[in-house]
This record gives sequence, structure tokens and C-alpha cells, in this order.
Amino acid sequence: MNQEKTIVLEHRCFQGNYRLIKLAAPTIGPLVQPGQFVHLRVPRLENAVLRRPFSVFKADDVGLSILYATVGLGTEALTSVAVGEEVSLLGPLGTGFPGVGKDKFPVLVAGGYGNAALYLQAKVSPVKGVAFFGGRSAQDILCVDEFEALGWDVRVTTDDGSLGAKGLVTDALDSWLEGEKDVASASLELFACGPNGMLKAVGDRALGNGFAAWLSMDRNMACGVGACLTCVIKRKTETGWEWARCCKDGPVFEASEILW
Amino acid sequence: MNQEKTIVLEHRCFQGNYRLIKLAAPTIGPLVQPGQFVHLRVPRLENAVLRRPFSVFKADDVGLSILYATVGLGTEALTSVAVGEEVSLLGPLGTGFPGVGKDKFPVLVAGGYGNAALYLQAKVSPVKGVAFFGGRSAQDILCVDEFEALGWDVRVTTDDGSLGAKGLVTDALDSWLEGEKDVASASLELFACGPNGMLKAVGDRALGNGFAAWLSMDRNMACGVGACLTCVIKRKTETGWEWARCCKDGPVFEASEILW
Amino acid sequence: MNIPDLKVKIGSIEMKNPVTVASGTFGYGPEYADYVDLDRLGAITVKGISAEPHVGNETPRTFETASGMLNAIGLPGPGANGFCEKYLPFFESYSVPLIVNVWGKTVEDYGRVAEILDGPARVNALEVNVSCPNVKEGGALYGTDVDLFRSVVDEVRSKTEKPIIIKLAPNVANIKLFAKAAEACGADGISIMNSYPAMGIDIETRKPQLANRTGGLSGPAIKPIAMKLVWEAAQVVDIPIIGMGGVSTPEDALEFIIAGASAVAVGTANFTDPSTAVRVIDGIERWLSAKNIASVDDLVGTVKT
Amino acid sequence: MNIPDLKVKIGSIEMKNPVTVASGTFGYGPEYADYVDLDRLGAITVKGISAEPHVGNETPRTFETASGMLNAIGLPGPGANGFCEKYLPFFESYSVPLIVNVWGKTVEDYGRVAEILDGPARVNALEVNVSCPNVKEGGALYGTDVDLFRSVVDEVRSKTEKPIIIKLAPNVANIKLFAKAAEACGADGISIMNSYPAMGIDIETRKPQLANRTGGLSGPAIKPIAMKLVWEAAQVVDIPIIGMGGVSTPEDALEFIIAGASAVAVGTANFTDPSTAVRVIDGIERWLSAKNIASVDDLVGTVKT
Ligand SMILES: Cc1cc2nc3c(=O)[nH]c(=O)nc-3n(C[C@H](O)[C@H](O)[C@H](O)COP(=O)(O)OP(=O)(O)OC[C@H]3O[C@@H](n4cnc5c(N)ncnc54)[C@H](O)[C@@H]3O)c2cc1C
Ligand SMILES: Cc1cc2nc3c(=O)[nH]c(=O)nc-3n(C[C@H](O)[C@H](O)[C@H](O)COP(=O)(O)OP(=O)(O)OC[C@H]3O[C@@H](n4cnc5c(N)ncnc54)[C@H](O)[C@@H]3O)c2cc1C
Ligand SMILES: Cc1cc2nc3c(=O)[nH]c(=O)nc-3n(C[C@H](O)[C@H](O)[C@H](O)COP(=O)(O)O)c2cc1C
Ligand SMILES: Cc1cc2nc3c(=O)[nH]c(=O)nc-3n(C[C@H](O)[C@H](O)[C@H](O)COP(=O)(O)O)c2cc1C
Ligand code: FES
Ligand code: FES
Repeated sequence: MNQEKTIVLEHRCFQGNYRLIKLAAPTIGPLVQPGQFVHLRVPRLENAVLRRPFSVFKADDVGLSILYATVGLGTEALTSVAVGEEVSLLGPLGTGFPGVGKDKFPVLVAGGYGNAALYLQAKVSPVKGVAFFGGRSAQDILCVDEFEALGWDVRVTTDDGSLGAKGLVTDALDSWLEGEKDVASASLELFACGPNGMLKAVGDRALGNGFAAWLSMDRNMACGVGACLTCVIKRKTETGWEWARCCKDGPVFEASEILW
Repeated sequence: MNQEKTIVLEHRCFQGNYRLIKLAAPTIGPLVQPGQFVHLRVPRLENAVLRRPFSVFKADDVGLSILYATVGLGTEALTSVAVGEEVSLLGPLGTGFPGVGKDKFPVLVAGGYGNAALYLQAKVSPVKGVAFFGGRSAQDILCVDEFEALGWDVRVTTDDGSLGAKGLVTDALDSWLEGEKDVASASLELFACGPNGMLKAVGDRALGNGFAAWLSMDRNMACGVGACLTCVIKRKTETGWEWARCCKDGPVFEASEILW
Repeated sequence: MNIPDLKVKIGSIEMKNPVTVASGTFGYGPEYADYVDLDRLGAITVKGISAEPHVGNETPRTFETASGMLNAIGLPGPGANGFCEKYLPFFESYSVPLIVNVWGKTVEDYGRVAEILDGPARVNALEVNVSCPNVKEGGALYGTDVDLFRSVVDEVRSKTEKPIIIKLAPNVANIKLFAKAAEACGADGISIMNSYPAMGIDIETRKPQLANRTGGLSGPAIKPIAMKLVWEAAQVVDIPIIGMGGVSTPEDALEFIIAGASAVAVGTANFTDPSTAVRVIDGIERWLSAKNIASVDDLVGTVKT
Repeated sequence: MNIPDLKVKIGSIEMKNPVTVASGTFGYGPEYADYVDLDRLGAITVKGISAEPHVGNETPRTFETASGMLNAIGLPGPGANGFCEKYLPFFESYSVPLIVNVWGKTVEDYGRVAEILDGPARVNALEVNVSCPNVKEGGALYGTDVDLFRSVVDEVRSKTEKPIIIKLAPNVANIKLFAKAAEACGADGISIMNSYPAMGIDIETRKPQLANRTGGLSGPAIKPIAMKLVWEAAQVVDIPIIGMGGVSTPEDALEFIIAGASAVAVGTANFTDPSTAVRVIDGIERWLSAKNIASVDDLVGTVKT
């Protein structure tokens, strides 16, 4: 974990409401593990006291990139940041995805910017499995080509049918699971990132079918380093539950750990 | 008085710590009288609730320009505003300089950005007299050429002697007044803008010699339109004094009105 | 799309929309008339007036802080009669309800200003600022001592038939006490909140940033404090509340209304942008309309807790 | 250029510089250890600890506001014994003084946590958070009722020999009362201020932004409020004051010191930038040195009013 002053190398519209920002981060970049995130201080947003957490989309020795949707104060202000400007990052933060288990067949499930959180996992995965991408409409489906280029079998669903099948991503997952009944469920391993509703639905499938699902959870964060106890999530224990910190113990949790 | 969304046409270093910003302001521009000011909202300075007052340096039917020194939060943030950005102005505000009196010989006295406040007055003045410009060092002496181009006899003093005579602007004024003793004091009229200490010194000369001195006063402002009573100044009355509002009743006051 | 009913009543005043301006941030009326069509406002609340003319504090009187500002203007003003002579004629050409903010140094002062302003028909209501030190009782604040508070409200109530709105001080441990006391003493409404006692020091000169040493903090910085106070007071009184403290967007106003305010006042934001109040009114109308909410009244105090 | 003396004393604790961190914004110690050399700090103040483990509030627990944030974490924690087991070993490798923030729901609770923490040598002082509702007395706050306040301070004082620092609640009409009471009951220092009771409402859902409905406002927004409280308290007590509320620059810290604080705590600004506290320390040193001021002590309370 480091605090680094990074420099904006690239910043552009990616697709629809999503933008890509690439930062020179020679200290943090090389350390990033799949599913980890960075905590970013939006430059010149002087009335905001909090940083903003973003999954690392891609990372290498030079730096890292983030794919973000503009949804509020911080992300809107972020759009005005220019190439060459300085951006402070904390990172890499959190406990990301575990490696795909031996002999497991990996399945990715992503909604919206969830694809960004899954890309590095998709890349390092020794086996390239099936990836289910869901979104409201075509412009919420990101990076299909890039996942296909890595060797993944990408299945798209949109709420409005503007790209891929019409329906929910979990519908697509369900019918696929149905078709794969002969494959022992135990050999599947899911990795998911997206809205809470989707994550819960994916988690239910995993619990019902007896396979593991690693879910990257999204919680409002203040410190990002485990100090403030803002981002807590109920994690099951033998006797009940305890608070786990999404920023430190997560953001990735195994579905069966979570008390929804 | 208007509120106008203006567009930045030009924005550049002018000299030393001073910058020039030119705004397309077709509503406000044509209305500006010498000595008036505008109240500017610094874009993207979200943690500041107050506008910033600036004298109008030049104005025409297209817009107006401001000459400003970077001294704090607002002026520093202003430096990052780009050509094409929108800047909200209120203006033109306040009571500026009166026209030069009939048969009067005008004398200008300026310190720092005071030159900006005096330029329009210098321009419209039917007689071009003597202008005393003072500052800490050479880079605080602005626009000598431009005043000379208008036909003014410019005398420069700097604290460190890096330009013109070494000393205070009032020293130069004093020796000039001494030399002009034969000219009836009553035929002189002073117009001044600069630090409070300088204005008071200039006012004292005027009172001592029996001529009028119009001083553009600098007071912290909140509303800029006479509503909040932040910017008040003690103005003599027959029975004592009353508060006058620098933003509305001023910023220009005649020296003999002011209770220092 | 329905056209929502924006009208609200504070005592006998009919506001055509729930937005007024906060006392002291909008002068005596004429100052902003070039920027704002005054008749668009639900009401105008003018700068604090006392029975006699008052000179106010030395300068500096204001100072900017993070998302807010300090002020210690010190309530300069022409006195009640001076105000009526100088400013009431101006209001004859407007139909907007006029709320006059009043204050005093003694209980009798409060009574006298109320009595004088009870006369002119153009004065539609009084807003009573109780955040003043009581000179007779050695500086205790009318707004933070519930007995003194009651004595002021009683006195003002006895001297005017016009609606009276009591403007509560925020720096109390239990705002409910004061809200209930105001209602019990016959107030027609409550304003929450005045600026919060605060201070800034210039580290170079080591002098306070305000000539008065301390002043009141206002602006977006205090909105969350005001919101809680409005929510708490709304639980214990039936009279309408005017919410204020950092209102600068329609969303801020709606938040106060949902918390329990019947109307809001725009204060510091007038300085940032004189068109704020009108923008807030238009935004409230658009929002209610988009949500198909028939009236502002339907929204008041609907917070789900 | 002189090298200024940054040392300050709070009771028997020697802080090598006047900067600590505010309870609840810096975890239990290890969380920021990767970002900050903990031994650079004047002291570390950890998250509030009670006698027994406590679960805290539901989420959402924080919400960002203009130049500030709301929090209603609800004081979750491992309890005093849990804290000692889990975190004290970590501190063995550091020399920085450790201040443990403590709280309780009853007077006896406060006594118990003080008693437990009186044991371990590594705990250097207790900071007593009195902004808690008293469950026995139906929710009155220890921090706003001066009798309850005294009973807590007395109880803690009787249970520990260690320095105790009383952390005052800001939402009182007269802070001097509480500052004097703390001193009279034998406190070694005072902290001012805790976050200010506040609220935010989501206008779309009409639900409060915090699961707990209300929370505390902190950050630069409240700095001017804290400044006034520190200044007032400093006028009536001789024990040292730790000033906090929005400290994010060396200038903020110097302002608190000039107002009367002997030390400051960095809270919310840790979230904005974990290196804030170290930046503040370095900045204070540079500033004193540039002004040729020999020590922090020479600056404390030197405001010219
Ligand atoms: C581990 C993690 C990874 C994330 N990765 C990405 C990503 O790769 N791309 C992307 O576009 N977004 C991502 N998000 C969500 C992103 O953090 C929010 O969209 C962003 O903080 C919104 O900030 P804002 O100021 O625009 O919104 P506002 O709503 O104005 O923010 C106000 C406050 O709420 C918080 N907040 C608002 N929405 C969210 C949210 N969904 N999650 C967490 N905090 C929120 C903000 O951080 C801020 O403190 C991630 C969130 C988490 C927790
Ligand atoms: C009528 C008038 C005309 C002016 N004309 C010019 C001009 O042409 N060029 C120029 O460079 N400056 C001019 N000034 C001064 C200018 O307004 C301040 O330098 C500017 O407001 C500083 O803002 P800041 O945020 O950078 O400084 P900060 O010190 O961070 O500002 C904090 C607050 O103090 C106020 N403030 C600070 N310094 C001054 C000051 N000297 N006068 C008034 N308010 C101040 C700011 O407006 C703000 O409210 C003028 C001031 C007045 C009153
Ligand atoms: C410059 C200024 C002057 C004020 N004068 C008065 C006053 O005369 N009487 C009064 O009751 N409140 C006065 N107030 C308080 C405001 O009416 C309002 O209660 C407070 O500023 C909070 O609202 P805001 O955050 O929208 O400004 C004044 C506030 C400011 C900023
Ligand atoms: C997330 C958070 C948690 C806090 N937890 C505690 C706590 O456990 N005990 C306590 O006394 N104060 C707590 N506080 C209050 C701070 O210690 C401090 O008094 C307050 O935040 C003001 O300082 P600041 O503006 O620098 O944050 C907490 C504040 C925040 C923001
Ligand atoms: S965000 Fe602070 S503990 Fe997770
Ligand atoms: S700045 Fe408001 S009256 Fe002059």
C-alpha cells in the first residue's frame, strides 16, 4: 500500500457515460492484484473531503487505468482533469480475487463497471471460461472485444435488448447453468462484480448449486484502509456474524461468507 | 447592473504576478463607467461562497478585461480558468470616478493593480495630466506604455529603485506638488487607487492643499450590491459620521468625506 | 404533468411559493431588485430592525471559510421608524409579502419594535431574532435561556396582531424545548437556523478575522446542522417552520421540506448567485411536477425515519 | 534559523510535537502504519473503546457534505480487554504516546473501561468521550448536562491514575461551564470538539443518509465553530486543550494554537490525505522557525483580542 502522486497520461470518453483515465503510477502499478482498487483524490474538488474508490482496470509497471462512470459530484469533477495533471492515489487497496482454483472452470459475471474489476482476473486466469456481461443497454456493456481477445466466451444481455439477449444477466447465467448440468457444479468457480442486487442473485446461484462465487462488493468508503469502519459488511461467523471491512477484508468476499 | 454569463476570450500572464483576463460581456461591457467594478464568481471554486470584486481595466461593446494579482484562494483558482470557459459576473457595480472637473488639471496616483482601476478614467479624461505609479519593484508597475500612449506624463517610483525613482509614490507626488506651487492647488484634481496607506497619504495631501482627491477604496466584500453591509466605510456627516457602503456608495469617495 | 401547488401559509401570510430570503442577506428590499423579480419570491425577509437606529460593528464584518462565511455585521440599521419611512414606500409597487426581522437588547426593546411595526399594513409579519445578548441580564442570550426566550416571545406577542415567526438560535443542546416554548407563547411560525457562533484568527497578525472577534457561521457548511434542528423541531410543533442554513439548490430546499420545513430561506447563496432564490423556486416546481406530487404541503415532513 | 521546540505536555504525557490524530479517524493504530511513520506523531488517539465489545450502527455510516462529512459509526469495537489483547502488542514496537478514547452507556461503564485501561503500561492516557446518550437516564447526553458530565469525569478520575482528557460535546450554549467542570473534577486536559450533531436526507428515497438517522458533522466546515469553543474554553481553564475540527493544514493547527490549544488533532483530513498529520507537523516547525518563535508553548493562546 502506497500513496503516490500520479500523472494523467490519457483521459478520454470510453463509451457512453464511461471514461477511461490512465495514470503514470510506477510505484502502485506493479503491485496491483486482480480485484484490488485505488482510492483517488479528485483534483481541485476542494469542497469534498473524501477520496473516491475505483477498481483497477489494467495495470503494469508504468501505471494503471481506471474505467469510470460519471454519477455524481466527484466523478463529474474528475472528467475535467487534463493530461499532465497530478492525481493522488492510495493503493493498491483491499483483498482482491483469489487465483482460479486448480481444475476449476471460471465463470465471470459483470454488470456495468464490474467489467473493469474483472479484467485483470480474466487476464491472469489460466483457464478462459465463460463471461456473462449485463447492463441496461448496449452502451453499458464494456470491453467485450478485450475479454474475447483474452480467450473468453462472452455472453451479453441487456435490459432493453439493444445488445445481446434481452433480459437479466442472471437469466443468461441460469440457462447456461441449466445446460451445463452434466458438468459437476463443484468444478465451477464464479467471479462477479456489479450492482448489489446482481451480486446477491449470483451468490444465491452459487449457494444453491454448491460452487464458490467470489463477489466484489461496492460500499461507500471514507478512509479506504480499514480505519474508519464506514464500509462494513456482515460476515457470517460460527456463532452469528461480525462486521468485515469492505475496503480491507474485501472488496472481494466469497458468497457463503456474506449475511445479506 | 446585470448578472451575465461571460466567456473567457483571453487569459494570460500580464507581468510578474499579474494576469489579464478578457471576457465576452456584451451586456455589461458597454455600461461600464470609469472606476466601476465587477463581482466575479470563480468557476469551480466550490468551497468558496463569495464572489471576488475586480475593477474593470478596459471595456467596450464586446466585453471587458480585468488585471489581477494572484494573492489567495480565489485568484489562484482563477488562474486555471481556460479560454472558452464560462465566468459569471455581476456588474457594472458601484459609483466610480466623476468626470474630471472643468478647468481642472488631473493627476493620477496608482499603486499595484490601482492602474487597472484608473485606466478608463485616464482614457476618458479630456485633459491628460500627470500619472504617478508606485510599487514594490519594477514588476508591480503596470501599463506605463498604455498610459503614455493616451498622452499622460507617467512618473514611476519603486520601493527598491528597480524602476523609476527609488521611494514612495507620495514622495514623488510631494516633490512634484512642491515644484508646481505656482499652479493654484485649486486647479488640481486627484484620482487614486491602491493600498489603503497610500490612499490615506494621498487624501492628506489633498486636504492639506485644498484640492479634491477621488479615492477608489478597497474593502472586503460579500454581496457587492449594497445588501449585506460588509464593506462599510466611515463617511463624515454634519453631526459625526455614518456608514457608507464601499460597493454601492463607493468604491470611489472624495478624500474629505472619509473618516479614516 | 400536473402543475403543483406551491402555496404555503405561515400564520396569515400566504406565500405563493415556499421560498423567502434570509434576513441580513438581502438588504432592505431594493438592493437586489435589479437582479431578482421580487414578486417571484414567496416572501421577502429584510435585515434585522430594532426600535432605535443602531450603528453595528466595526470592520471587518465578514470572513470567508470552507463552504461558508462568518459574519458579525452587528445589526446596524435605521430603526423601526426609519425603516418604515425609507423602505416601505418602495414595497408599495410590489405584492410580495414582507417579513421584517426584529431584535432588541432588552425585553422592552423587542416590545417596542413590535409595537411600531404593528402599525403599517405593508409589514406582513415579524421574524423575531432571539440570538442577541440581553444587556440587562449581563449578556445571557435570549435564544439559549428558555426563560428569557419565553419573556421575549410573550412580549412581542402582546404587542402585535401580526404573525410572528421566532428565529431560533442553533447553539442549544435541545432545540425542542425552544420550539415548543415558541408555540406555547403563541408564535405563528419558527425559523431555523440563525448562523452558528464561530471564529477565525489570522495567524500572521494573531487577530480575530472579525472586528467583533466572533461571528456567525452560515452557508452550505452548516446545512447538515440546520437539517437536524428542523427535523427535531418539526416533531414537536404544529406551527410551520422556515428552514434555512446553506440552501443553494432546489434539492437543498426539498431536503429541508422533507425534514419538516414548510418553507425555506436562501441566505448566503444570494451572495454567490443573486438568482438562487428564483432558481430554487423553479426547481422545486419542476421536481414536484416530475414526481407528480400535487403540492408542497404534501411533501412537508415526509422523511421516512 | 532556530530549531523550535515542538514539545508539549498533556498531564504526564510528553508529546514531541503538538499533533495527534482524532479518535475514530485513525483506527486502532496499524491501519495507517503503511502511510505514516507513527513515531513522527505527537501521540496516537485510537477509536472509542468501551468496557464490553460493541457492535455499532447499521450502514450507511458516513455521508459526504459540503467541506465535511457526517458519521454515525456507532462506536463498534472489541471492548477494553479485546483492545488490549489485539492492539497493544502492535504498539510495543513504537514509542509514540498512546491515547485511548473511551466511552460508556452508564457512569459505571465509564468507570469500568477506565479501570481496565489503567492496567497496561502502554496506554498513556485516556480521552473520555462524553457525547454519548446515557441509557439509564433516558438518553440525556453526558456531554450536555453538566451534572451528568461531572459524574462521568469524577468516576473516571477515581478509577485511573493516568492522565484523563475530557472530550467536550460542542452542542452546548456555554462551553465554559463544561471546561471548568472538567478541570475542577481533576481532568488533565480537554479535547474540543467532537463532531456536531447533524443530518442529511436523500430526497429521492426520503430516507436519512445515515442508517442511524443523525450523525456528527466533521471536517473543514466546522473549523470556525471549533475555533470559538477552544478560544472560550482557554479563557477559563489552565489545563491544556487539544483543538480539533477540520485541521488539514499547518495554518489550521497554528490557528487553534493561537486560539488557546496546546495541541491539535487531525481527523477527517486523514481520509483526504493520510500524510496530513506529518505535513502539519513539518509545517508548524517551519513556520515557527521562520518567525523565530522558540517553542509551541510561546504561541499557545496568544490571540490578540
Ligand atoms: C471497491 C470499489 C470499486 C469501484 N470501482 C469502480 C469502477 O471501477 N468504476 C466506477 O465507475 N465506479 C467504481 N466504484 C464506484 C465509485 O466509487 C463511485 O461511483 C464514486 O465514488 C461516486 O462518486 P461521485 O462523487 O461521483 O458520486 P457521489 O454520489 O456524489 O458521491 C458521494 C459519496 O458517495 C460515495 N459513493 C457514491 N456512489 C458510490 C458507490 N457506488 N460506491 C462507493 N461509494 C460511492 C462517494 O465515494 C462519495 O463519498 C467502485 C466502488 C468501490 C467501493
Ligand atoms: C472595488 C475593488 C476592486 C478591486 N480591483 C482589483 C483589481 O482590479 N485587480 C486585483 O488584482 N484585485 C482587485 N481587488 C482586490 C481583489 O478583490 C482581491 O485581491 C481578491 O478578492 C482576493 O481574493 P482571493 O480569494 O485570491 O484572496 P483571499 O484572501 O483568499 O480571499 C478571501 C476573501 O477575502 C476577500 N479579499 C481578500 N483580499 C481582498 C482585497 N484586497 N480586497 C477585497 N477583498 C479581498 C476576498 O474577496 C474573499 O472574500 C479589488 C477589490 C475591490 C474591493
Ligand atoms: C451577512 C449576514 C447578515 C445576517 N443578518 C441577520 C439579521 O440581521 N438577522 C437575523 O435574524 N439573521 C441574520 N443573518 C442570518 C441569516 O438570516 C441566516 O439565518 C443564516 O445566514 C443561515 O442561512 P444561510 O446559510 O443560507 O446564510 C445574517 C447572515 C449573514 C450571512
Ligand atoms: C468516522 C469518524 C469516527 C469518529 N469516531 C469517534 C470516536 O470513536 N470517539 C470520539 O470521541 N470521536 C470520534 N470522532 C470525532 C473525531 O475524533 C473528531 O472529534 C471530529 O471528527 C472533529 O475533527 P475533524 O473535523 O478533524 O474530523 C469520529 C469522527 C469521524 C469522522
Ligand atoms: S472505508 Fe474506512 S474502514 Fe473501510
Ligand atoms: S459588499 Fe455587501 S454591502 Fe457592500
